[in-house]
Order: sequence, then structure tokens, then C-alpha cells
Amino acid sequence: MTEEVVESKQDGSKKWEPKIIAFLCNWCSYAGADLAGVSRIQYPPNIRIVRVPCSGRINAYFIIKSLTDGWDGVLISGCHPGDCHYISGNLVARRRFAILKELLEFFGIEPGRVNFMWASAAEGERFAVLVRKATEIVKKLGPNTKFEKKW
Amino acid sequence: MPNPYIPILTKVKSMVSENNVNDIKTFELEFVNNEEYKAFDYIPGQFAEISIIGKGECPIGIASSPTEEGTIKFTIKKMGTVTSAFHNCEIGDTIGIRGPLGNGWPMEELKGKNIVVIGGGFAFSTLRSLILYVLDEKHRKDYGDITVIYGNRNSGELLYRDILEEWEKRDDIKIVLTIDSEEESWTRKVGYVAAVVKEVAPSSENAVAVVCGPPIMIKTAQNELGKLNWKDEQILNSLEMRMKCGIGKCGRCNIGDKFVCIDGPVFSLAELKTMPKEH
Amino acid sequence: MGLETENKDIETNLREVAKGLLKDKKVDVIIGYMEGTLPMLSQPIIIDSEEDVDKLIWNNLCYVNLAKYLVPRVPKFVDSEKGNLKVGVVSKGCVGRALIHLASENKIKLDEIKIIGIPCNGVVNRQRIEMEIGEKEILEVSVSGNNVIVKGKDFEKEFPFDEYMNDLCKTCKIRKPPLVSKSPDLCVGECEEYSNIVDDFSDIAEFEALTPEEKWNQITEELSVCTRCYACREACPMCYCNLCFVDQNKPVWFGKTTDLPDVFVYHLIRAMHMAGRCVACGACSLVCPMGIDLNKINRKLEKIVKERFDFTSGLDPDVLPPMVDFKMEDAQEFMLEED
Amino acid sequence: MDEKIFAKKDIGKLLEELVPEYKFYSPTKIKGNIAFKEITDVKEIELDYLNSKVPPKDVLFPQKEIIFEYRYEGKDVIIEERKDLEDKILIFGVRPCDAYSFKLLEDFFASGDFQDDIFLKKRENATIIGLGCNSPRQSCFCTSVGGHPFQKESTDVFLSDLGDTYLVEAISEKGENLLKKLSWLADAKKADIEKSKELAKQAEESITTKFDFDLVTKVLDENFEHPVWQEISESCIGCSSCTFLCPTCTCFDVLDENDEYNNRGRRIRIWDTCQSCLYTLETSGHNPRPAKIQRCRNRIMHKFSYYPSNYDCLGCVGCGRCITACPVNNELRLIIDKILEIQEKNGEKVSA
Repeated sequence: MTEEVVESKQDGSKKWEPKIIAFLCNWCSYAGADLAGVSRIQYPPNIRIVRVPCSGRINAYFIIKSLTDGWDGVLISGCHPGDCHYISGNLVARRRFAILKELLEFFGIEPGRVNFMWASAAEGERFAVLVRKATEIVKKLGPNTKFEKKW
Repeated sequence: MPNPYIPILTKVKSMVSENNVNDIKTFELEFVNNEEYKAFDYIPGQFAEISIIGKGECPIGIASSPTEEGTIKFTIKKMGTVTSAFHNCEIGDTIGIRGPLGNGWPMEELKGKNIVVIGGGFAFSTLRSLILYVLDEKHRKDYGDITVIYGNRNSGELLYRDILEEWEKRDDIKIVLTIDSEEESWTRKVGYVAAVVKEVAPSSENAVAVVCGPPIMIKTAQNELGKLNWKDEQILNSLEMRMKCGIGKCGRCNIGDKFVCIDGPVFSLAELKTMPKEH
Repeated sequence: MGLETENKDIETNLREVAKGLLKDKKVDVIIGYMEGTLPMLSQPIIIDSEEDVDKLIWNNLCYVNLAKYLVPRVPKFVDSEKGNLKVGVVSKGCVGRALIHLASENKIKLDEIKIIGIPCNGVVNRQRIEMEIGEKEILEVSVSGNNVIVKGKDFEKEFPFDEYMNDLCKTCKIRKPPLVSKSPDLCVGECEEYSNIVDDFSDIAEFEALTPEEKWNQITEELSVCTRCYACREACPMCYCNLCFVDQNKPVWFGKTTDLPDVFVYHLIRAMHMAGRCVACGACSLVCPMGIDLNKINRKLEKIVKERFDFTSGLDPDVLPPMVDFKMEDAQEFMLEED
Repeated sequence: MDEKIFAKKDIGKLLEELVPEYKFYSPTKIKGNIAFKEITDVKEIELDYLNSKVPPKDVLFPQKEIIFEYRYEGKDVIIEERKDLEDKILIFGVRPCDAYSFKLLEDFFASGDFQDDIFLKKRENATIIGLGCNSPRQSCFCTSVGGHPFQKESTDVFLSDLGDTYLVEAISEKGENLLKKLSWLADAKKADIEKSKELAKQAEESITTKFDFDLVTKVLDENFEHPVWQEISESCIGCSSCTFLCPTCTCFDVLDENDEYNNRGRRIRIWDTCQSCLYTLETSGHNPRPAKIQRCRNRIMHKFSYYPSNYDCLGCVGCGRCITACPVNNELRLIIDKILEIQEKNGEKVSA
């Protein structure tokens, strides 16, 4: 993936910025992101949002494919446990995420590359805070180069 | 000899949707380099490996006849990854072709004979090429009577409608169109191809039947021909098989010790009967 | 322990039991193991007549997981008239577990099979021995006392069985097929359900303590020789998908080449699919023509599933596998939280 | 040209001299297995080996090979052909069975109206240094397929392992030229040549697996629909280890690999296997070889029936890799035995 290099306004130096793909569930987190926007709560512009019907829709393929495609980080957000629009989608997903998170770490992928969070439609502030946190984590890890193919 | 894996580059000149469902399109391709077009010397029934570079490659029968100058045509149904990519093409997109590949219809051997063309569904593309070739004024005198039996599921699936209309107006070719079940405003035949073959009862005398279509149609039509005293040697088929290279190297299109890509795709029924039933 | 004598007893009993089952028409066919043509191998065999029972063997080289032949059933297990035949499956612990787990996924019906349980004390890690022998031909393998004796043209080497056992067998607690009350299966020899091995996953602790970089290096080195022949997938009783994710082409999820990222991703996702399903038979590693060791990954999965969901696969056909189940109170310490 | 002698300890000298000119492939140990890899350091060379796990076929026909590279510029495509096909390759220490496989591959890729340019160019630029096989394995049967543990066909230089030294013979013109460059090689003594002959004889005698493949081909041709195929395919799990480790298997799949962020990509070919269900699966869902029985049969028929009828030779070099690799021990020797049994049974019927 082409690296995102952002020119700093203060001193003109060029700095690497991570690109993060965010899968947000339609009912809570996507609305939460919306709320953050409407409420003019600032959060880092590093995330690119993909709206999915439910966090239960998120397959491990999506996450790993994102990493192989060169995204520096993956962020997944769904409704809080118990609040799922489809009753238990996020609970099934949570088990999947738990396994994936541990496996990725076991396979030597930095644990911070893939982050999971819950954010409801009313939590614009929380959404912004956690996105900021995830961005910081990924920024510290640096560019994702492990899946690059030789050309 | 040039590397046979390198495609010749062409551009999409036009795209025509062929059926009501809009999942079959005919692509007209124009060669980037005219020299390469001149070297692209093919006969009806041959195929080419065409690719959208970056999406992949697939073998498709050439639908145009060598008598149509300037471009070549492919009729493609939207099925898998590559064919879907074709349907997303725009005019001017680059298409790679490798070919012509395989042995086409035996045009030399057919000379002086009556030809019965039996086609079903979208497999009609190489038959279109054959008929156009035979009807061309340069070649028409070389061949005997031509009968075309062409069946489809419904009238909306009928390919090449304008050209069929033209043919119907001519008196040196007999066109029999049929659809599986009755429809309003359909004035031609109704019924499966095999039944129509029985009804038309083409004579096997000094004739060759060219059969192309879905497996079940091929089988039933061949049975009917058999009943009409056609010999296995007189019945020609064009086979389809999964292919990657089209030049006999990638291995997968073998039926027994024959490769469909280089020994076929045209086989007579007599030949097929000596081969394993792995097609 | 005297492996050889113990095995001989089992073998004799097994043949008797098999004969009885076939004679009384309790089963139509039996799938078991027979002598291989190479010293380090055994061969699966399907028998349907009493005369053939003497071909059945049991030793520490019987490592193929026979459950593989039931999902989908091989043609010999289906009769054109009677439909599914009753199959007796010679089952060591992990084969039994695989059958039971497959039953919990509704892939087989336990009343259509008969588990012929066998106490197993582990299979030989043939790849490790082959690699240690190196470029010499092994002509004969025998087991004596606690040693695997490997003989060749001009060498003879002993390997302590405890150490050269397949890694998953070392920590295996379920050495005989778990007996499910619903289907009265039988066991050759005594059948206690668990042996008292304490399993604290210490075997992977060392690896887990490494930094991501070190883990990455070790795993990628291990996987670098993978030829993508998918023997691991084909030998795994749990891999029964009609179309594997690597073969899907609409869309193409992951590359099919032997480039490192593609190989890595294949093994990562395959592991993901094994969570809560792996029955620790070790077939994937033992069949690998390149000798790739996947056991560590399988152990990690076992650990995650045990610790998080307190689940061990293949014990009870009526318990939902963890990945299709959930609890409100599942741990979620890995989720991002505000500080 | 006369035979030469070359001390094993001088291998470094050989490497040093040849590396500037050639890509030097030699047996080396990777994760416990012998593999043919490009090397530059003498320490990597492994001289004591039976045979490599993956055949040296993968030097000339690698698992993943770039056919061409392309670039997109708007709607135009620019195709770049490979330029590295002219590189000179040297493969050191190829066993006679594998060397013979190069001949089969060459004949196959050159057959018909279309030549596989990529393989043939590489083959043309490759020099093969063969190495006699002193101790064939039990699973080896090269003598039954027209080979020999000391067969020199399709090698350029042939070595015989005499212990501390190799006896060196130039076989082809390419080999002679190579040896001319290595002027420091000493002439071989008569005793060395005798010893090499003795070793060849011993090796040949040690091969116990023997088949009459003319008969096998005949039986196969007549028994395509025989129920024995059900029996043969019964325990096969379809893992395709046999085809991936086979020195004569050539099937491949063609894919496009994209670097989407840079508007470029490459068309590649990767090994494929007739043991996979997807190998013949068509987009329509139709599969000409849907079950294991057909796929198992296809592999055996291809090697021992289709090959003889198309190319007039067996498609097998007798290396025995498929025998040792089969995880369920459904190995070639057993399969051939079962096939020959048909003949025996038929013979009994006739005589009775």
C-alpha cells in the first residue's frame, strides 16, 4: 500500500501516518461515529470506515485480508454486549475476536494491529476517544510490512 | 517462435447485449496492432484464451467468422470471475487474446456436403461463425444444403437475432428456431431440440451434423440422429473443459490421452465413443 | 512400559472383537489399520469379511485419523440399496473424539457407526525420527521397552519413545475414545475415560513468552518450506468443507502461491477454523511431506478454548462447539476501553 | 574426453570458479530436508544425501513462476516479458532419475505446435551435473522404467561418488566445455574407473523393486472401467503429496497477481494437481472428474498409459518419491501390483 505521508503544518517535516480500516456495525458504532461527527468531536482522520450490518458479520477473512492488503491497522466496533440489534451477533463475534486476537499474537503479528471495541449510538465521545487510542497504538507499531510481497 | 503465453493486445470496440436477462454480451475486439490481426488466422470453431489482464484468463470460442473483416467477436456469458469482469468492461478497455487455439470445424472436409447445424442456448457462438463462413459468397458454392436447428429456453435467450432474421430471408439456408415452452407472439416451433430434430428429420445422405449445446441436449439430439440412420462419424461435437493454457501444457483438459485444447475441441461422436467418459 | 507386549495383546483382542462384530452382523464393515509397506507407516484398511480380520494391526505407527473416511463417507461405506452401512471404526482416543465432535456438528450419526475403542499410548513422531536419521534409509522399525529402534543398512539407533512421541500425544489426556452413554460402544482392553496427566500447557509457554518479532521469525521459518499441497487439510478429520476458503475464487480471498504471506495466511486461517474443533490427533503434522510441525498451533488453540470457554472437543456429542455458542459473561479483556 | 578426478574437499574451489558465471544450484539442507537451492557459500552444500525431498525439477519449473509482468497506464496495458531466462544455470548433484526427468519434461514442453518458451529457455541455459546413485532406496525402481542408478542421459557432466573423490566424466559438449575451464582437475586412474563401474553394478543389483511396465501399460489400456480402481482409490485422502513431489508432474494453474496500489501485476503459474477436485471443476459446476476414483485413475493412467501413447515413453522415472510420501501408504508399488493382478486373474480364467 502506498504510505500515507502527511506534511506537518508546524515545521513542514514529513511524517508517516497509519491507515486504519474500521468495520463498524450499522446499528451502534456507525451511528456513534455519526454522532461524534455531528457533535464536532474530533478524532484522527486515519480511519476509513466500512459499514457492516452487525459485528457478527465480520469474518476473520475481512481482518486478515485487510492486513495482507497493506492496511496498517484494523479496528472493529460493535454494539455493547446485550445491545445487539440481532440479539446475539456481537456475542458470537466476541468469541471469534478473542480467538483471532490470541492467534494473531501467537503467529507473531503485533497484538496492537487489530483492535476491537464496543461503542453505542449514544457514545460519540467514547467512539472518538477509542479511535484516538487505537490510532496511537498502531502509530507506535509503525507501518505494516509483514505481508508485503516481493515485486 | 514467440512465447505462447504472451497475449496479443486488443481493445473493446463494441459490446452488444444478446439476451433479455442481459447476462450474455458479444464483444467486438479490435487489435491494437494491425499486423497481429493479419497474423491471427483462424477458422470457425477455434477458440482463444482471452483475458482481462489482472483478472485472469478463460477459453472462449470465437463467434465471428474469418469472413468478417477487421475485428473478432466473442460472445460471453457472465459466469465466473473473468467473465464477470468482461461484463464490467468499457469501450476501449484492453483485452489480451492468445490464439487461435484448437482445431476448428473441419471446413475442408465439409466441402461438398450438406451441413446440419444443431445448436442449443449460448453454445451457438462458434456455430454462428460456421454459418457465416459457409454463407459467405466466396464459400457458399463449396457446400451443399444448410439446415440450422437452434433451440433456446425462451425467446429472450435467442442470440444474434438480427443476423438470424437476415438468414431467414435467404433461400439458401433453412432456419428452424424453437423454444422450450409456448410463448405469446412466438410463431416458430416449440419443443426441445431433439424433438425438433425428429420432426425435421434431416437426411444423413452426404451430410454432416454439427452439434453444440448443453450436455443433455447434445445427448438427446445425437440419439435422434442415430435413429435417423446417421453414423457416428457424421456427427461433430465441440467439447468444453476447464483449461488454463490452451496449448496442451497445463494438463487439466485431458480426456484419456487426448487434450481438448490441442486435439479438440471438435471431436466426432465416433471419436468420443473411443474416449473415456471424463468430459 | 512394555509397549510391544501391550500392543500385541490389544492386537489379538482387536481381531477377536472385530471378528465377533462382523459375525454377529453388528457392523457391516470395519475400518482399521494394517501393516504398511514402509517401516514407518501403517495403512488404513476397510474389511467386510471375517477372514480379513487378521490383517488388522495396532501399533504406535497408526497415525491416520480414520474419522476422515466417514465425512464424507467413502464409497465402500454406502450400499446402493441399504444406504449408509454400519461402520466399525477402530478408534484410538483422538479418532473417537473426532467422531464425537463430528456428531456434534451433525456430520455423522453416532448410531450409524460403532466405535471400537483402543487404548493408545501415543504415536511415533515419524518426521522427527526421519529428520534425525537424516540421509539414510530406514529399513526396519521396532519398539522394545520404552525405545523405538530404527535400523538401516549400516546403522541402528534407539529413540526414547517418551521423547519421540508425537508432541500432541505427550499431553493427551484422552487416550481412549470417550464413551458416550447414548451409544453403547465398546473398548478393547480396559476403558477409563481420563488418565491423570496434568496439562498446564507448559510445552508452549516458552514460545508464548517470545516477542512478536521472534514468534514471527520462528513461525515463518517453519512455514517457509510449505508447498501448499494441502495434505494437512486433506488428512484433517475436521476439514470437510466442499470448498475451502483458499480455493474460493468469488472473491479470491487469499493468494495461492508459496510466497510467505500467502502460506502464512493459509495456516493462520486454517488454525482459526480449528478453534474448538481440533481433536489433537496430530495428523496434519504427521502427513506433511515437508515435515512442517503444526502441533504448537494446535496446542495453542486447545489452550485458548480450554481457558476461555472451558471446552475440550470431542467429549460429548450434545454440547455445542464453542464457536457456535456464546455466553453473556465471556471474557472480553482484549477489548479497547477508555483509560 | 578422458575421465577426471575431483576431491570432495575441493568443492569450494569449484563453486568459487563457477559462481560468477552460473546460478549455482546444489543440494542443501533446509529444515531437515534436502532441497536444490541457489547457493553462494560452500558451507551450504550438502554432499551426503540419498535424494532431495522436492525434485530438482523446481529449479527449472518452480512452484511459482512469473510468465510476464504488466503495467496499467489508463486503459492501456504494457506487457513486459521476462528477461532473466537467459541466465546460465548450473545444477549440481542431480541423481540420474531426476536428470532423466529433465528429458521427459523437455520432450513434453517441446511437444506439439506450441513450445513452452519459459521452460525450454531455462533448460537450454542449464548445465546438469549428475551424480551416480550408490545406494538406491527400497522404494526406487528406476531400472524398471528404462533408467539406471548410473544412467548418464540428459546430464552434461556425470560424477561417481568414490568416497573422498568424484570420478568426473563429460557427457555432452556443454559438459566438455565446462571441464575445460576446470583445468586443475587431475586425470583419473584406471582403478577409479573400475571402481565406478563396480559401484554401478552394485547399485543396480541392490534395486529389488521391479515391474514389467509394458505389461502395466497394456493392462491399463484395457481396464479403464475395472472395479480395481475403486479399491485403489479407497484409502487415498486426496492430499496430492504424490504429485507435488513428482519429478515428472507438470500441471499448473495460471493466475494474475496484482499490486493494485501501483497499477501493476504479474501473470504467474503455480503447480496444480490432478488430485484436487478443483482441478477440473468448470464454472458451470460440472466436473468431469468429480470423485477420487477418477482422480486417482487419472494420475496412474497419465504416467503409464497416456504418456506412452503420446510421447512413446513412460511418464515416470522411478525415483520412488510418491511411494515414501504417501501418508496413507497407498503407494505406487501396491497400485501396480493390484493392476497386474487383473491380468493374472484374467490369465487364470483363460487357462481354466
